[in-house]
Amino acid sequence: MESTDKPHLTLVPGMPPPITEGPGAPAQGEMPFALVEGEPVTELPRDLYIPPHALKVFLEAFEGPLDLLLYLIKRQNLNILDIPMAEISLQYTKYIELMQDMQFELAGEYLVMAATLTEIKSRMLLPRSEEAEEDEEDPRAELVRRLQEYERFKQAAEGINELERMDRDVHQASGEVVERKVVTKLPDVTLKEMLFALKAVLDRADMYAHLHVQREPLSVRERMSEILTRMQDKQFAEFSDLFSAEEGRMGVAVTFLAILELLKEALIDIVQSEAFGPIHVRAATASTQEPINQPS
Amino acid sequence: MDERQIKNVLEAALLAAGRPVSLDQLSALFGKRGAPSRDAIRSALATLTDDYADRGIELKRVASGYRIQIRRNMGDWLMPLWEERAPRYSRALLETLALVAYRQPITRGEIEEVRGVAVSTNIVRTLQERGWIRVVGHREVPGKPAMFGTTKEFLDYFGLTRLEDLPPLSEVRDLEGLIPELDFPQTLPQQDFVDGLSDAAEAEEEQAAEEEAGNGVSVADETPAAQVIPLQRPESA
Amino acid sequence: MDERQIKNVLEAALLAAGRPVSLDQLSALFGKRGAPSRDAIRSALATLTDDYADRGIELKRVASGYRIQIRRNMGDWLMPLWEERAPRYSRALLETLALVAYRQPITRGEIEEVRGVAVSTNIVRTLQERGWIRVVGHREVPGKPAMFGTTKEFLDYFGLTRLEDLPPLSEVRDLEGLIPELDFPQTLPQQDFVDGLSDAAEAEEEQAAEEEAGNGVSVADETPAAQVIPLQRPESA
Repeated sequence: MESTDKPHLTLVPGMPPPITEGPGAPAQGEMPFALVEGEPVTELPRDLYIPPHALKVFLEAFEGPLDLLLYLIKRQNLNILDIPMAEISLQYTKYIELMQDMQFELAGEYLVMAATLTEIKSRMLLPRSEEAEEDEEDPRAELVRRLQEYERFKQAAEGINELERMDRDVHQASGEVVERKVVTKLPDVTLKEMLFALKAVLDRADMYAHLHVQREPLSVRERMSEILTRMQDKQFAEFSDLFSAEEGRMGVAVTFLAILELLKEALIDIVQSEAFGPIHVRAATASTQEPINQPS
Repeated sequence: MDERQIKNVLEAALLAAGRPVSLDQLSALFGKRGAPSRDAIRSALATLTDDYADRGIELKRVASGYRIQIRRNMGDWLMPLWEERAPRYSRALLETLALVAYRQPITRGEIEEVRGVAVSTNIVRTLQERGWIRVVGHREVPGKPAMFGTTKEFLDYFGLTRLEDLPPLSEVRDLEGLIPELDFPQTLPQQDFVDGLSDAAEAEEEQAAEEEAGNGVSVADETPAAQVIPLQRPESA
Repeated sequence: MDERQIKNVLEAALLAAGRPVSLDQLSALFGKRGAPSRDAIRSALATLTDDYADRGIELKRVASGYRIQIRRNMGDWLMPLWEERAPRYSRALLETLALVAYRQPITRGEIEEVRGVAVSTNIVRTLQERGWIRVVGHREVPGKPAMFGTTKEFLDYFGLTRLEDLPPLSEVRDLEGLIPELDFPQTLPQQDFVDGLSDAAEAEEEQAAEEEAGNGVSVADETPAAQVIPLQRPESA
């Protein structure tokens, strides 16, 4: 199968790959296109006659009516552009009959093609006026177009089959990774998303008013958290240490409001062991609740 | 067959296998006639080991044979390869975070009271692991529940200098009205945010849309909000 | 960071990943500060390609990135390693695949029209399961049939960087002698390919490929394999 005018049949699907070793192996370049009763069939039949036992395998090798037609045309070394319709449709029909005799499960497409061929043949036989000839295209044109189009993709499929294919021709190289350090990328959140979530929850609960959330500015809330955190680190803090002069008047006010709020929520205790002594702040504990001097 | 060729076959075989290959198996690659001796194969393996000496891979002998493996000290470099993307945060988590931000210090029970549903331990743990909230104390009520507050990391992440930079609740309430001020894309209905939160693709599109729309206009969450939002201090009630 | 170090990281990463790794992903390995430029990475990849020149492995650029692979001509040597043979695909499947690749987006009906026979559901399913084709849309005709296109995995599997790397479709032989009035397109319109590349990422990769070509950096697939490995075929047993 070296010359291009021979049929383009590839291996019948499911057939074993070509035997390249051992006794009785066909010479290089001579690939069996089918195995019939164990014997490789390396040549396609030159004429219509096919040994009956080989017929089924032979016919199964075709991908449809276009494929069969291409084979018939090529086998006779015919120009695809100038198909002798009478001859080709005769041959085609004979194959169809063979298939039917074999009770080969024949796809409807084969019969449609047979009808098409007959129609083209009859149109070509009918005498036509010159006018008609100008208007009408060659009845073979559509068939030729389809055959050519099919042939292109048949070749393209062969081209794809020859591409360097993973796991067949090339293989992924990989080294073993003894220890994998998997990291998880954390999701991103935008401020908007959070605000809309908040709005949603507020709308839903509609507890906006009685929550009194906006009673204190957020800075006071933030300072409350800060003070509580300090209380966690050390049991006590000196009251005056909670204030920072650098924050200015506003900062001092915020801290003071935060302390008041914490006190009101019973989150801290304020203790003064002696009059005019240092005032200490500590995290509230139920057991050590003592009377406190609450600055006013 | 010279050593270079033997080495090439061995290297290809070990990299193709991606698992340990025994000396017998390596030897079998060369067929019977004219096959290199085992010593020749061992010698080629030794050369291969030297070839890899200052590389990120190494030839290692293990119980079941030889394998090419990635050097342990490459682990840190390769971490991005195994990076997994965590699923997006749920709406429940965002609501919890928002309530902690605005109402801190706040206990889980208090969050549940506002949200009307239980807050899963998972959500609280996720937020703590992310470093956005932390326990700031315990409320002196039975069970001594932990109170949560936001962290400096929370402020950093959202580009805020202080908590105060968050829009006041009154404005959150009227987010639609706030949109122009925040440079929110006008076209984006609020529903999209709330419902679409789980959809990563959508969020990405949003972001892309914002970047496109914002020819020089800063996006709210990327810029310290203090510059962007001319918020008034909330009126005291 | 000198080129040798960059090369070592890249080699280890490509072998550790065991799949193609994109330039972006490779770039991400180096973090942000002090990371080598993309050009430096490309240059290191080119050196790696040269390093492998007379070895049994090669650095190959495919659609989704770079991979280190065992050369085609090593196949015979390594045969004993493979427990099972790569699957053979039927002509029907390959023809269907070819039509999807060259004519995408294409419906099953359109494939059947060219092939002249019905396309079995099985074939379409197999191609989808292999991840070679996928539904890319639906044609606005009655029944809204699915249109198929090929995937990056398809390109990767067949060692291609982009669709244009497919062998060109044979030209339709001139019909003029027979039917002068018919105006057949002489070549497959280029749009067939370009339209298929709806994936923005793919387009980017392409651009990168072009840039690379412009840099005069050669990768494995541009090197004639013949020069490369002077290995003899294994003797038959």
